[in-house]
Amino acid sequence: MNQQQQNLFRFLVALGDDSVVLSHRLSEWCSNGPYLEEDIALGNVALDYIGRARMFYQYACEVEGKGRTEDDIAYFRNEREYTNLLIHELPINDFAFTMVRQFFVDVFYCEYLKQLMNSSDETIAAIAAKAVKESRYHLKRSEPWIRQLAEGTDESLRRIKDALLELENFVGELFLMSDWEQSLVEQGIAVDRAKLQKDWDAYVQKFLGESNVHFPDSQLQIRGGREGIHTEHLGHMLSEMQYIQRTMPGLQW
Amino acid sequence: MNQQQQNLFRFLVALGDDSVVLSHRLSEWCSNGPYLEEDIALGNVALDYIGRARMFYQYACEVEGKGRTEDDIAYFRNEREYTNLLIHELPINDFAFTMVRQFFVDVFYCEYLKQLMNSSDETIAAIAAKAVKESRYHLKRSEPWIRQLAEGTDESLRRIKDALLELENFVGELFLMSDWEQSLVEQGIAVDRAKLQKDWDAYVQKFLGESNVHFPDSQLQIRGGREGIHTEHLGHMLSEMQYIQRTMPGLQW
Amino acid sequence: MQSVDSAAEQAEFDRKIAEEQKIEPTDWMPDDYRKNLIRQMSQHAHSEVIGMQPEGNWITRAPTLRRKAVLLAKVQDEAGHGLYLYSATETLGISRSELIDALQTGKAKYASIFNYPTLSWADVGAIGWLVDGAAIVNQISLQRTSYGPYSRAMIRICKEESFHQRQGYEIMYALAKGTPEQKQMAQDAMNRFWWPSLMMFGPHDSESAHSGRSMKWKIKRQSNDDLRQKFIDQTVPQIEVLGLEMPDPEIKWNEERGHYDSGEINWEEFYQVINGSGPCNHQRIKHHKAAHDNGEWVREAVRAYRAKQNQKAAESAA
Amino acid sequence: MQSVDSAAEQAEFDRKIAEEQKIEPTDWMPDDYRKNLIRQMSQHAHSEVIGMQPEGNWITRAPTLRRKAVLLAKVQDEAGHGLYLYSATETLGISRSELIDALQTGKAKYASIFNYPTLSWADVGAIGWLVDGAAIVNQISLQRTSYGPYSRAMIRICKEESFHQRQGYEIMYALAKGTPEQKQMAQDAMNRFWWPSLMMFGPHDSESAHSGRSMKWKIKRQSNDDLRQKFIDQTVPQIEVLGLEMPDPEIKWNEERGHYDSGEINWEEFYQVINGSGPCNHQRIKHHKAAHDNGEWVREAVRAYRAKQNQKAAESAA
Repeated sequence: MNQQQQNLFRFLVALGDDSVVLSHRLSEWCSNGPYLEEDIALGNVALDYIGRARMFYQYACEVEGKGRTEDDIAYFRNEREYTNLLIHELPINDFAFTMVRQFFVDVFYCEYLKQLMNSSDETIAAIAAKAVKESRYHLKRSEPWIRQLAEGTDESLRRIKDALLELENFVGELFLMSDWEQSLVEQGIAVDRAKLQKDWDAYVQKFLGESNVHFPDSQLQIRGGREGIHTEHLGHMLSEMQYIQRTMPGLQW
Repeated sequence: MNQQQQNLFRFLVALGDDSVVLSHRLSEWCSNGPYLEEDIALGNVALDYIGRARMFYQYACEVEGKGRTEDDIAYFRNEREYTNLLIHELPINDFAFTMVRQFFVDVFYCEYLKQLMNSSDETIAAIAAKAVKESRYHLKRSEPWIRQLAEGTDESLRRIKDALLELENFVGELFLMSDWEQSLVEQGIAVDRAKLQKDWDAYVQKFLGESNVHFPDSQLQIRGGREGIHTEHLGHMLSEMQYIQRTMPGLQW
Repeated sequence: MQSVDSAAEQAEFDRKIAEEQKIEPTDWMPDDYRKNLIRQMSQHAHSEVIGMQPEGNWITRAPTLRRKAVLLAKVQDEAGHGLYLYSATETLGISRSELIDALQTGKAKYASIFNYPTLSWADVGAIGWLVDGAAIVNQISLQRTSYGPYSRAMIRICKEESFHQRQGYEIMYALAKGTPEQKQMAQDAMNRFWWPSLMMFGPHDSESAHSGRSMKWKIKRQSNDDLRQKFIDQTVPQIEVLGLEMPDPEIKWNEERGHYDSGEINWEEFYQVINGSGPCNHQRIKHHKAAHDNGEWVREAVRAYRAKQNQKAAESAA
Repeated sequence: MQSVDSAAEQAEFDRKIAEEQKIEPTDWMPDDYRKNLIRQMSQHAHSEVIGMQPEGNWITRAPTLRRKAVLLAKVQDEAGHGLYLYSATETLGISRSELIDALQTGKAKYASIFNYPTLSWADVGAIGWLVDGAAIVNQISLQRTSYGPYSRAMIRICKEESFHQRQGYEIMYALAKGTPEQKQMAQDAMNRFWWPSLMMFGPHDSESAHSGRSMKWKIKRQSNDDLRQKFIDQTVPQIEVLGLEMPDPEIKWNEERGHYDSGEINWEEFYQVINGSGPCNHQRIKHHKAAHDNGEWVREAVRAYRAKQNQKAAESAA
């Protein structure tokens, strides 16, 4: 791979990692939701993200051209090699946390993927076109939940506020550009995340403000996901997720 | 190995499994206890059980004579190959559950190991002699805890009762003899677990009764550990415990 | 007057049953028919819901992304079946929260097979193949059940279940044709789930407490033993295709009967597990309760939010 | 009168300090001396306790039984140091629950290095080797601190810490001499923990807020920069033995100074992490609070039990 291909590969794996890690967290709600209906709904979101991960990884493997598969990428890298942004890997915590995180990434992806549809790379544009529809649908679910919990009981409001506090430091990384991502932006392949931040802040603050909940401007505080510097949660997730493949590598399942 | 050696090997691995699995659970309390003093105390119990596991496994490897090590036994068998009795693998739950389980196994091991000191196998007798002292010490810690929690607040009593309910079906397996263990008893190597049950029941009931807590006669209800039929909890424990070895097998650490 | 009406209604009900017409929620029905249906349908619904746990246990450890997606989708379908069956049961005049309460307090049962643990990835295959397979045999028969909403639920559910069964078999096939270690996993899983699958059809016809009346009312359409035989007959050739050893050494084709003969079920185990001594009975209900309790604040918040919205609407209307 | 007394006491205190005598709990001491000690000693205690988390994170994943036992024992020792230092701090007239409250509300600090995550098994080695190594350099110096209980705590703790440091180095050595992948783990862990270890000695002497007074009172005995240099000088040859690349390309022996030169620390990061923006600040305190809150019912039960026992004793005495 030349430098450009390497950057593209890195980009695709990173987006795949974001998706696979979030899908894993969402799947942990299975049989644990507050309503049976929510088990199904969160499962649907998880399935959408697994689908994204597979598309990004498959294309990454194609770009790499070494015959690796999506599962090689997902199951045979350790936490220092995973490059997801940290917000995706945080434990599911309570339902409020899961929904606030989802609301945050839904707002982000609705705009990010919309712009990514203009990628000069047709495969990426096609993935984005499929995924943006999913994220719009996700947002239509996460917003009413935030509203109901923020304006429900004292306890639900407290939990929303705890979730905001917990997530505050992890939002900024969504908008952090690295050199290699910047060079993909210049080639018309990727999207400049940094430019999305202002609108994201405005949207989120307006929405939360309508329920009288305050959220400060997103600031970049905790970073490292793209360089494989994670929270301590990811390693535990991977030890479970990868156990079978690590135990019996190279087989058909 | 002839049949007798096979039985002996199986016996040693089973006792090692009991110890390694319980030690793992106890170690999960590290930095999570109700007092810093308890973190230390539970860590001590965990260390004693790791020590037992290592002694049993090491001797098992010697008996097997294939050059395997304690870590080969601990890190390269899956949940169907682990043969610990199920009571040892149950999640730590709350502090009441952990202490009731500990009290139950402490009472059991104090008698079991005392008798195992008479094993015709000198190595086993020596391990038992060391371990029984530890268990007596453990019991001196677990008993006052049961007393304090049972006679503390309504909440602590409720938690003790929940723990008893949770453990009720797992106690009987401690006293379950298999054919191969029976044949080791006949050779003077092992101890007849079944014969310990009556005294165990009497001791536990008397002790709990002094705090006005009722516990029914231990019945054999859930069984399977010695045949590798476990609760669903063990697999998750092993995926974490074995992750490094499964990922990078055969190395020095 | 009442008894004349009642006699007429009973006659009308009997006529419908005799003529294979469906009974609908608004129709008159005997009390015991209603109770029997509630028992059977809610048990069916609870089985779907509790069944999410043993398979859900492997979602986070599925060996490939594709398998993970398929498994997650399957468990979701079960949740969907649960919902659908709860709704169908509610047409009989009982609420979902009453049904859930009956489950959690042990008054209502669920399929005993979910009290066995899933101990390897192959168990996911075995459940899809054998447990869903046994369920389908039962459910196909229930498509002709006399209560309309239940019958329609069965028709809808059967389609998805056959899909699940194929996926389960596909997992078993991949393992059975894989390495010796994988094949061993498949064999072990089948061995463990075989007998509990046979037990899913319930006691022998001679021992079955509810069967006679249920057959009369056409709630049940075929006997436990007939359905069990059907399942064995369709499954044994599949075992042969997998190339696994038979889980029961007595399985043997009986030319004369035109069926497979097989060994006797360990009914003692069956009743033990039904009565609460299965390896996971306690865990399953505890898990269900914990999830339900942890969600209470969410449901409370939703109620509070709706009440506030209603109040606002009322105020602005006034 | 008070001021006469006070002046005499101050003179006596100053004499002791000048003559290298220890100040003991019952001795008179200036308020600021006491406050300064409470700040420093409790920070030290909290560091031991919070330090249990990053290493504890690998107990359940340690690669061998021996390593697991050694790591568990080490983390226990840290808990023990925490206890010992809390007791020593309590001699200054503050309670353990006040100290814990100050930690949880962010009023008291702990070593900033524990706000970095442990991301591989090698990190356990790096922490033992570098973090405990840096701590020892500091603690050896503090063995001569002017407050008696603190000095004695340091003497006791230093012994165990050197043991831990050797164990950490042993882990690093096994990795550095292992496969390329293992060596890479070791290199990566050292690279990540090197700079935070240097930061452990605090700001440059010219920037250090509390240093001047602490030195005057002989609470501190050597300056931040001197201790840091000592740590670098002893550690660089150990890196060479491991055969790893230097974590700082500017490290170079300076013949003239008789010390290693090294690059400048990123102080911006230092202050960011101290002020709460490290990767794990929030997690560490959250974990501590959660464990503390989860244990509240236990402590309550103990109090209730003791009260009942006391009452019984009183009744039987009456």
